[in-house]
Amino acid sequence: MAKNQSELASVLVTSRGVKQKSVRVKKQYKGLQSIMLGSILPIVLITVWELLSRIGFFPSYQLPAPTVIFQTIVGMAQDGTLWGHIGITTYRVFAGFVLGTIAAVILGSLVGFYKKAEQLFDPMIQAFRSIPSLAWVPLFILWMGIGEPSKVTMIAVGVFFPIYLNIVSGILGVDRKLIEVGKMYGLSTFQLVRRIILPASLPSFLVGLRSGLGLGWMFVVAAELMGASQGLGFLLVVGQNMSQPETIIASIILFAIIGKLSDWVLKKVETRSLHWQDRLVK
Amino acid sequence: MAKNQSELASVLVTSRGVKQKSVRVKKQYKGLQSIMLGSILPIVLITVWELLSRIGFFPSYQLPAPTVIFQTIVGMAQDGTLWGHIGITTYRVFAGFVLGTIAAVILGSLVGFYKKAEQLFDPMIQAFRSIPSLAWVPLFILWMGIGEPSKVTMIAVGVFFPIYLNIVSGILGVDRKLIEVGKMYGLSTFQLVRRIILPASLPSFLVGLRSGLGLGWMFVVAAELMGASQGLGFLLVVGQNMSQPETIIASIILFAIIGKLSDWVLKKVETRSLHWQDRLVK
Amino acid sequence: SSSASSEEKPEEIRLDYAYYSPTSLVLKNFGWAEELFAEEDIEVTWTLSQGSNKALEFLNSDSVDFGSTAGAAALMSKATGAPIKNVYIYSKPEWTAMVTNPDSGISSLEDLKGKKVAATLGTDPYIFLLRSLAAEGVAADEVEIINLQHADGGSALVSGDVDAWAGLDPHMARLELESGAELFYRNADFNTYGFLNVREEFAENNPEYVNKVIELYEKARTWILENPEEAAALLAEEAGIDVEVAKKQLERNDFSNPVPGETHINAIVEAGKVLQAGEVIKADVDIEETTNALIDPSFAEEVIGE
Amino acid sequence: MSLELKNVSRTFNGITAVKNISITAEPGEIIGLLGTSGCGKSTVLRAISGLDNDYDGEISINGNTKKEVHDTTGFIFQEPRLLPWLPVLDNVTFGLKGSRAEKVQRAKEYLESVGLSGKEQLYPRQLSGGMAQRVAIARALVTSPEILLLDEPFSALDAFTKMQLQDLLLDVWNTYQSTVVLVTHDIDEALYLCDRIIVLRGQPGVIDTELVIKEERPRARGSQEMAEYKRKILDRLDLNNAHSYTS
Amino acid sequence: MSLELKNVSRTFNGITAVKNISITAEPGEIIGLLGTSGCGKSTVLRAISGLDNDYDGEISINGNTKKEVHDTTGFIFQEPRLLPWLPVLDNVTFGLKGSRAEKVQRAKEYLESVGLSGKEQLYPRQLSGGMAQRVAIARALVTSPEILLLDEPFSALDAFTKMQLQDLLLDVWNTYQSTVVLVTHDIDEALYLCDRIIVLRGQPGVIDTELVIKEERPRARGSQEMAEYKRKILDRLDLNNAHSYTS
Ligand SMILES: Nc1ncnc2c1ncn2[C@@H]1O[C@H](COP(=O)(O)OP(=O)(O)OP(=O)(O)O)[C@@H](O)[C@H]1O
Ligand SMILES: Nc1ncnc2c1ncn2[C@@H]1O[C@H](COP(=O)(O)OP(=O)(O)OP(=O)(O)O)[C@@H](O)[C@H]1O
Ligand SMILES: [Mg+2]
Ligand SMILES: [Mg+2]
Repeated sequence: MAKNQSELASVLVTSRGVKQKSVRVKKQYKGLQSIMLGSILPIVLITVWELLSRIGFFPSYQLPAPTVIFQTIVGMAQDGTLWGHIGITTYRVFAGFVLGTIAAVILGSLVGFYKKAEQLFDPMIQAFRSIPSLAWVPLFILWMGIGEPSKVTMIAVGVFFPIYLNIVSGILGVDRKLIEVGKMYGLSTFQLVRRIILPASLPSFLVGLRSGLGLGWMFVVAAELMGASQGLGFLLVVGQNMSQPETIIASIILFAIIGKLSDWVLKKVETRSLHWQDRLVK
Repeated sequence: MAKNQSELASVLVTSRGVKQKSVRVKKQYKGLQSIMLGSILPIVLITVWELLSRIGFFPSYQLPAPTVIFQTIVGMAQDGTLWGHIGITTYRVFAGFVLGTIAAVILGSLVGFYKKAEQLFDPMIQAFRSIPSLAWVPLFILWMGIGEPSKVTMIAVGVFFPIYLNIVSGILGVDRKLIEVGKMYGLSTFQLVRRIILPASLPSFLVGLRSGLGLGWMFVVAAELMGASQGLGFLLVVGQNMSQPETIIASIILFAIIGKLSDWVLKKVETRSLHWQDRLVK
Repeated sequence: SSSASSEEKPEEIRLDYAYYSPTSLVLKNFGWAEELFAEEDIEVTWTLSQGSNKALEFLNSDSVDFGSTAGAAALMSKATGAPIKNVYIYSKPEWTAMVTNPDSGISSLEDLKGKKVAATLGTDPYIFLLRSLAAEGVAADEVEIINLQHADGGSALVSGDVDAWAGLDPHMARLELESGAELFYRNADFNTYGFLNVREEFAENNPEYVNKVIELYEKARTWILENPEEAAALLAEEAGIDVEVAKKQLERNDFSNPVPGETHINAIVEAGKVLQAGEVIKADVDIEETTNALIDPSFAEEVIGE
Repeated sequence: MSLELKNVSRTFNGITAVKNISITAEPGEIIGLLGTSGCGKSTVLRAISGLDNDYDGEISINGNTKKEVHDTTGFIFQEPRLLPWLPVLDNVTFGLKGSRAEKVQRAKEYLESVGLSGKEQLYPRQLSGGMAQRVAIARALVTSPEILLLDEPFSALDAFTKMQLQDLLLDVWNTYQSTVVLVTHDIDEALYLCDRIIVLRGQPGVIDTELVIKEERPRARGSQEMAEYKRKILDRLDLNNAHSYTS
Repeated sequence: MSLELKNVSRTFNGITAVKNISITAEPGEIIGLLGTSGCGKSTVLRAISGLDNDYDGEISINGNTKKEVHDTTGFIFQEPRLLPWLPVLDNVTFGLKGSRAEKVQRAKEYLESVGLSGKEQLYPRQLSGGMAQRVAIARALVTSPEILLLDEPFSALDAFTKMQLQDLLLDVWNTYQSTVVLVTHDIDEALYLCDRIIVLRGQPGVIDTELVIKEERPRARGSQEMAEYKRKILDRLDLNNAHSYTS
């Protein structure tokens, strides 16, 4: 099924490609323009910040200049610690993301689909949803110790809630008319979910994924309070404990960059898989 | 407009009410049943936990029994501090929620609607989205000091992102066919947003609100690290700093309860305002 | 230095209080500051510092005028250029020590080789651990240091996730009482003192008021010395901890010498060297110079006399 | 398959949409359902399909009175209801079982029959109204259902295409001897296709007239007898409209 | 308002849907657009409406050739396109300006005309297909547009209701002298309503025939002349279908 669809998609793409060479050039130009537009704000921000730091408006013990931060990051890259921090954190977020997504898909589908499951699980899940990440820390240490499992699970918890919420609401919002089509063709509940409900609620699901991933990055800090010796969250907390503003800001910047990159991947997936939507072209 | 709609709604409700007395009784019964089903899990959980504590499986200096926690909460209620904590935190979350929602609606509509706005703002916002709450703390203290504004803003930041994300995706997902109807009737862009796009993307927006509110509660801890002397997040951190497991767990429970209550309100709003959806009845 | 006092007076004086500074709790509890400054129409605001790093953030962002920290924390901040100075020692606490479970078989730092030790990086217990190891001739990389928040380190010790813990009061006191944890290595001199810091700008503009605050702190210190029982009760009440825990914590605080002096400078310089060796403080920082810039005994000397 | 409705009624929020509908269809019969807009034709079809089970009365399909969807039933809805995320071809193979190659082959045959070969890779949003409706027709017919429920299947089509598809329907019916219930507003269509025409009227809709068309198939479109039947039906419909509009 | 299309073509992803369409409509004229399914009728209508501005060629409305939506244009889409969150009444008042009371009054009049009085508070999901289509008709007519684009507006309606609404359309046209472009598959309908009938054919669709109907209004349905016209059109359509199906 999946293979087939991608086949079809590629057919579509090539047939388009042949016919629209000029369009493609235009697209490339547009892509460039879009990147340039997107860079305006960050560049302005960094420039102003650098200037203000230079004239001493931000004293360096509070907010070091971007160049200083940049040097810090470059320094870490050179002595190799940077890759360790990024690598381990990315691994944890990825693992937690996968775990959390699986849990959310299963529970979300159940709750979205069966009234009994909703009545049973939903109240509890909604209650857990507002417990801050830091609050989980002592409990997770108690239950799972300080190894990787507790860290990954912590991130999975963060990832879980937005995905769950979006799946449930996505399922509830699926047009009855389409579900009836599936029923008419004798689909089992599972098939109904896979062939109608999941694709139909895909937009909502994908937003959930993106939200969840963002929360995954946020939960890293709490996760790495649990006995980490490496990682971006570790870097942040240590920077705070040791009054090293450049470490703090460097870790923030790294969070922003990697978070943005990971989100960009999901956004690509989103654009790809929702091409069938009858959207208004902006 | 709004008034009118509620008028219509009430007409609808009363005309239904008259015709369906037996249905109403059935509904009440169903409501009760639903609450009972929803209580099963929490009750089982608490009972097991109490038992495990009693037999000493969880040592009390790590995880006190539910009864102990309950006493702690009752104690705080009696000496009056409880209401202070709950009150101030609820106020902060509420204020931050309103602020964050307003910002998200404005920016989200712009980005969802105008390609230029998307290219300009979206990359930056997506990057900020994965910065953990704790990372903001020193920056917020630096920029805004330790008064209420910084706390409320911190919560607004947390609330902002999921709402923003859901609004943007909701707007993108609005059926072109309906937007065209609006255009045909000469609606201005603003009217288009208000009369077509907002209602059409309401399901997505409401999930965003619920997600955002949840995140608001989570950000409370970071907010109340900024020089608070009251509040649930404060309680949690003090409990952790002062080795008071019962305070920690009490604050977690309070977070869960109040979070659940606030979410319940939003869920009611959701059910009310989406009654027009052609959903499959579970 | 206070003779060069300026005419203006501050509109408000922003103090912090912290559960690790019993003196500040007493001062806040009795309202002496409000009493004193009300005469001059100066408002007093209190902010809770949840830890040294928070107090420093507050000081650096001009959110408080006085902040209580551990000495080493103040040094680390000063090393990055923070405009603060230490004007008073609120206590000589022995708030940190090496802790282990009763049946762990660990009785000296030697035994830690190859074991897991929990500590919060950059805080006093961490510095204590490094200094102790150095003093006993154990290389830091022979033990596995696990970074955990103070409370979590305690839990990890009890549950056996780690073999030892560089503990901090009141967690440490509590564990001693409740799970029988043992302090197997103690050294009061490796603790870096409780520093009351002031923002340089405030000290420059309002030296008299620095003196007045020191006077207030002195009043509180004297009260504690005279009423140890009540002080323990007050600490327990304020911090929401057990009276027994509070007593143990107070017992480990030495309130006898409030004037910053040689001993403190030496202790901080020693701590600074350890931190520099551990790359926490940058190599190009001159520790002694920074320490001297940080510690300014003049105010306390003027108020208390030598 | 035989099909029997006994006193079927359906009430929405206290308002009755159809009342006491009783129909018996022999296996292989084609039943036409005519009536003014809103008189409950689609409601009856949904009840038969099993998608709606809040009706009163009894519907038995081959003696089975359970209120459930039978997977031998095909339904062409009043709207195309294509799955927007699948291209035309996958929409048509949607209900088919078996190997991919077989499914594709069968689907292509039917797409050809409805005049859409070459459009396999288009997405629903790229189709015209009539094309979408034809895809829906192909999707239902390709499964060769034993009971076929058609809700105004050809209303969005031009005269010529409509005739082609009516013949396609008869082909399928011939091959599989399906029992068909056809809702239509086109009296000529009903006369050309049906063995029996049932006219509903009023709100709530009740059965007004039942007309048996004995004519052999293939029938001539617009013959004399047909014109006679048509006049009869138009009379009934007018009466019934006048009634429902004044009420 | 006058309306003029000059060499309008529209290409989707490299495939041309309609080609070189030129039509001139006098103010107050009713133009019928006939053609097989998928030949580009809706595409032409969308181009005229201004919703689609990726066409080639020129469309001038009262001399204005800007590619934009004119708010004096009314459009009845091929699907009802009701706003699902508004009840019927609010759907009809959607395009109206003025005080709420006025709007409601006007909307109720039109709802009465399309046979839906008493259904004001229903939501779209509670409507039958034909009822939804009628709400869409009321929504467009109530704004008394100067140019009215109709895409198979009556296809989902039974014979009697259809006739009623055709007369309603003529009433509105009489009162406001709207210029009307009507896409339909019903040749009788086109003959009853239109001053001129344009038959499109092929893929890409091009103009095949133009027929001027001189008959005075009100016209008799099914008169001798009409039958003659009908035969002509059917001929053209058949030819054209045979052509498009074999290509
Ligand atoms: N958005 C689109 N993308 C690609 N192709 C399209 C799009 N819209 C229409 N087409 C193609 O243009 C052609 C004409 O479509 P159009 O909707 O105008 O037909 P139509 O004459 O209205 O047919 P019908 O009577 O079935 O409604 C069709 O072949 C269709 O596939
Ligand atoms: N879900 C629903 N809720 C409330 N009323 C409904 C619902 N579905 C249908 N109805 C009502 O039932 C009646 C019959 O609807 P139905 O769709 O069966 O009509 P129909 O005969 O198919 O008409 P059409 O020819 O216009 O499609 C209508 O008055 C409609 O308003
Ligand atoms: Mg119907
Ligand atoms: Mg069309």
